[in-house]
Amino acid sequence: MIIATKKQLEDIKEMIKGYKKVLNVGCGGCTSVCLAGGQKEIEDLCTQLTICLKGDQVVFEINGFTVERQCEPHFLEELDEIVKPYDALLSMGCGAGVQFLAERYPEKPVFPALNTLFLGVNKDIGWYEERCKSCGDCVLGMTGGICPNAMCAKGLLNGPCGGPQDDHCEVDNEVPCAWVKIYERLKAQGRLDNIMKVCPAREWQDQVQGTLVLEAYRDRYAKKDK
Amino acid sequence: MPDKGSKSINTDQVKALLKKNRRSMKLRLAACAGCTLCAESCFLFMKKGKDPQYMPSYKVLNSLGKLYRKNGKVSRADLEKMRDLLWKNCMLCERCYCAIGVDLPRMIAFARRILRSQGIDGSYLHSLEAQGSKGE
Amino acid sequence: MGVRGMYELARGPLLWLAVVVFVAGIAYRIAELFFLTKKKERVSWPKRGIRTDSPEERKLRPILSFQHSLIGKHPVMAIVSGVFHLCLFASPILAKGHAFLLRQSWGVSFWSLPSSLIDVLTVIVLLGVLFLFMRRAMLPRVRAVSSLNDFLFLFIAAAPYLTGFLAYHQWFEYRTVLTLHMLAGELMLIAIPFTKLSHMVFFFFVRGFMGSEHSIARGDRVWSA
Amino acid sequence: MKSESNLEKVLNQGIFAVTGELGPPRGADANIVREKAKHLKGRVDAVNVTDNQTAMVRMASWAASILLIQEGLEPNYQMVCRDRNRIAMQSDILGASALGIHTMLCLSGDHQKFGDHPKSKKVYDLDSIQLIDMVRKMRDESKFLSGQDITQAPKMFIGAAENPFGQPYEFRVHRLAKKVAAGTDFIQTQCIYNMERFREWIKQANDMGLTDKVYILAGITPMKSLRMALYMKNSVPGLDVPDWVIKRLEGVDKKKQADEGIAIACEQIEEFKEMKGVAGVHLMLIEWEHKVPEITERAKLLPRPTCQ
Repeated sequence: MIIATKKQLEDIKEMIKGYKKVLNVGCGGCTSVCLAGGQKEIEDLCTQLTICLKGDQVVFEINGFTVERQCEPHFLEELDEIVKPYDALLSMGCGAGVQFLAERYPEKPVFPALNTLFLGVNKDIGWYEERCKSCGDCVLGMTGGICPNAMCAKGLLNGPCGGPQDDHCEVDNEVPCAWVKIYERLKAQGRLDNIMKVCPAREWQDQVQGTLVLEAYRDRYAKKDK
Repeated sequence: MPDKGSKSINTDQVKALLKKNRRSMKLRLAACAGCTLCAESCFLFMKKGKDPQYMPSYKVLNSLGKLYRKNGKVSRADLEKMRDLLWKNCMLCERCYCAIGVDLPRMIAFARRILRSQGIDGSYLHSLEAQGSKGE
Repeated sequence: MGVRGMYELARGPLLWLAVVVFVAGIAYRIAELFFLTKKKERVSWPKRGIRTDSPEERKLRPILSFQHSLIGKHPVMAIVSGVFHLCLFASPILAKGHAFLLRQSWGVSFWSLPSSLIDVLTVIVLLGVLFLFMRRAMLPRVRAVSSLNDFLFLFIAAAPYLTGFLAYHQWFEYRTVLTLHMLAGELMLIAIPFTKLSHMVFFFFVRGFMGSEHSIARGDRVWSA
Repeated sequence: MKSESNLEKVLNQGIFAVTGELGPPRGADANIVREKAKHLKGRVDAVNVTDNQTAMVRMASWAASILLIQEGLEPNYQMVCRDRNRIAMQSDILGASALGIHTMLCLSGDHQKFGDHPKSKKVYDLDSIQLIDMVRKMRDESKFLSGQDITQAPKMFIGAAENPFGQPYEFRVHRLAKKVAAGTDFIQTQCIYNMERFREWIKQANDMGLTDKVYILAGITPMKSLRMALYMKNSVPGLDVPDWVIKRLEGVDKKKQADEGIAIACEQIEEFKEMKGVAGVHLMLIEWEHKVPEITERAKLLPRPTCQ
């Protein structure tokens, strides 16, 4: 799941200052699940901004609307009519959602209310941890299901650096060393051979904007080009 | 393995699954006072014109509740009705609020699991989307 | 068996039965809840990831908490339900008649409120039931999740208070009404642990002990099943 | 000979090698490098020039290396993976070779979090082992990492670091094996204090036949004071300072602690001279360069050979 968290209220205020009528768009997908951009957070932010920005002399109106997912066109369709009277949009989706909104309504300024942090897991209520860098070339099979790219501060592929202290990362003694964990798991599974060979330099897949068209749908979009 | 093509419902399998979490699920079902205070916490309820069919408690009582009430003796048509409640009417964002503390998402997830065991799942939504339906 | 026989039965063995079933039933439910849940493994919170709110956000927090609360979301329902549940507990526990019986039977003295006040509380309970009944009958969304049972439980909850009210005012034949009152109360006590009324136990346990977005207390338990 | 490296010649002749270390300044003053170089000249076979150590911005290590060449010293040009991608690394290696640098050390590098720009973007396009592999490929196959031809291959004597005290212990010798397989010619170890653990590690390396393929230089950093020893013990990641070191420093007067630290280092060097699998020592005296003459003298490492 994509993990995001709300920007500081001051930053959001700064962005939308001067707009009279703002629509705050929530997302029922990942940002709802991580308690950052669901209906409840939409209501909260609307309340906060109304209190902070609305004054005796200042006209300010903000309304909330939560869509199923901001990253799918057919869920945004519903907004087409709704957004019309608004001067600006605030999005409580992840970075992808913000951009998809901005793309759909190019004449409207769209502002992010969240900082998108990482691809992670729900460790416990209100506690999330990164697990994946979406590098496009998964090595988890080799590393016993522990990602050296996401979990090792240096993203090393050939074993730990010189620094693990008490099995923890030299960068942060609260973080377990990914490579100590990889070593221990592979050892327990009898698969240490995996990391005994030199792992060659990776061919990074994430230097340009990622695009994926499935084989089965290729013809469909090829035709459109002509 | 769930057999997608078959029309008959494997009642024994459904019963076995129901039995798995019987105590905690029945306790939750019993605790639900039917107060409907959970309704507004569901954003789908709010945006679908406050249609009761989107109320978290409605979705739970008419899927998992029904399965327990009938002790698993349900028809495929019953399950298909539940399918809409469990997949079309719920995104499983796990944000529903219950005044009494019933954890509704867990119950929906469990009901989904039972339906999946009978080869019924949310994949039909994709074909609805492909046909241009907005999932209304 | 006449009214007198019924009265003796209700006053004696049935009362015992109801109290035992109630206490045992509640104990069973609590035990069950402990059995179905387990203590969360204690893990220290990772300092590195903590998101701190700005002072301005902190200042607005009470307003948001109010907004999230039941009273902010459903003021009428919250107040009615709150007052109703309070009176529901208070009136039987603090009724003078009950205290008298308690002293007479077991020699235990217990606080009590003036009868006229208890009378008011009872009326509030009855009005609350009426409100809940109307809500269940009239509001489509509540009707959508209501069955005959829900109305029945409303009746079970109302009956002891209605009969108590009648008995206190000595309308109708006193001994019959009193007998009915005792039977109704016993029925309710027995019903609480095993029916929808078990939300009494569930509410306190889950909102207090279980960790979730909506837990009232810290919540250091999780469901194990 | 793989390169024109002085260090390679010394090691190939079976002479117990000595390398030193020099940290470039946080400024553009070449004289600082020249001053430090004076202490090292004639006392070591090569001088490691650190690459923005602890992620603090310093004069480029290749530039400081050139200054050392001008002073008649052989630089061991350090390169870390933190700041450069494979394009920059390969171009720097070509440039270094063109300017007469023949020895280099391939490292992962300290994380930028420790330095003065903790929020800079990390690169780590390659890790240290992949870097070794790349330099070897450039030298031996005359090919870039991409597989394309190099017009003139950089002739580098390739070094790497290893920490026998890092976790997981059992993996350390295998990591050494990976570095050897990747093509490293010599290894400089992390500062050694726990001799017991080091003996065990070097025995494993001997048993696996690794010491036949790679020269291992044992890392030495004498303690300047008790405070430094405690700091190294408690706060520096990946260091193993046993209690006996602390005890010995505690046992002497505060003014004599530096002397005692050097005494400990000399005892260690004496042992390394006899230890199978150890080809030399690497003296890491960061900001204590002026003590190099004293230590090399006391440890009877002088004079250094002049190899042709």
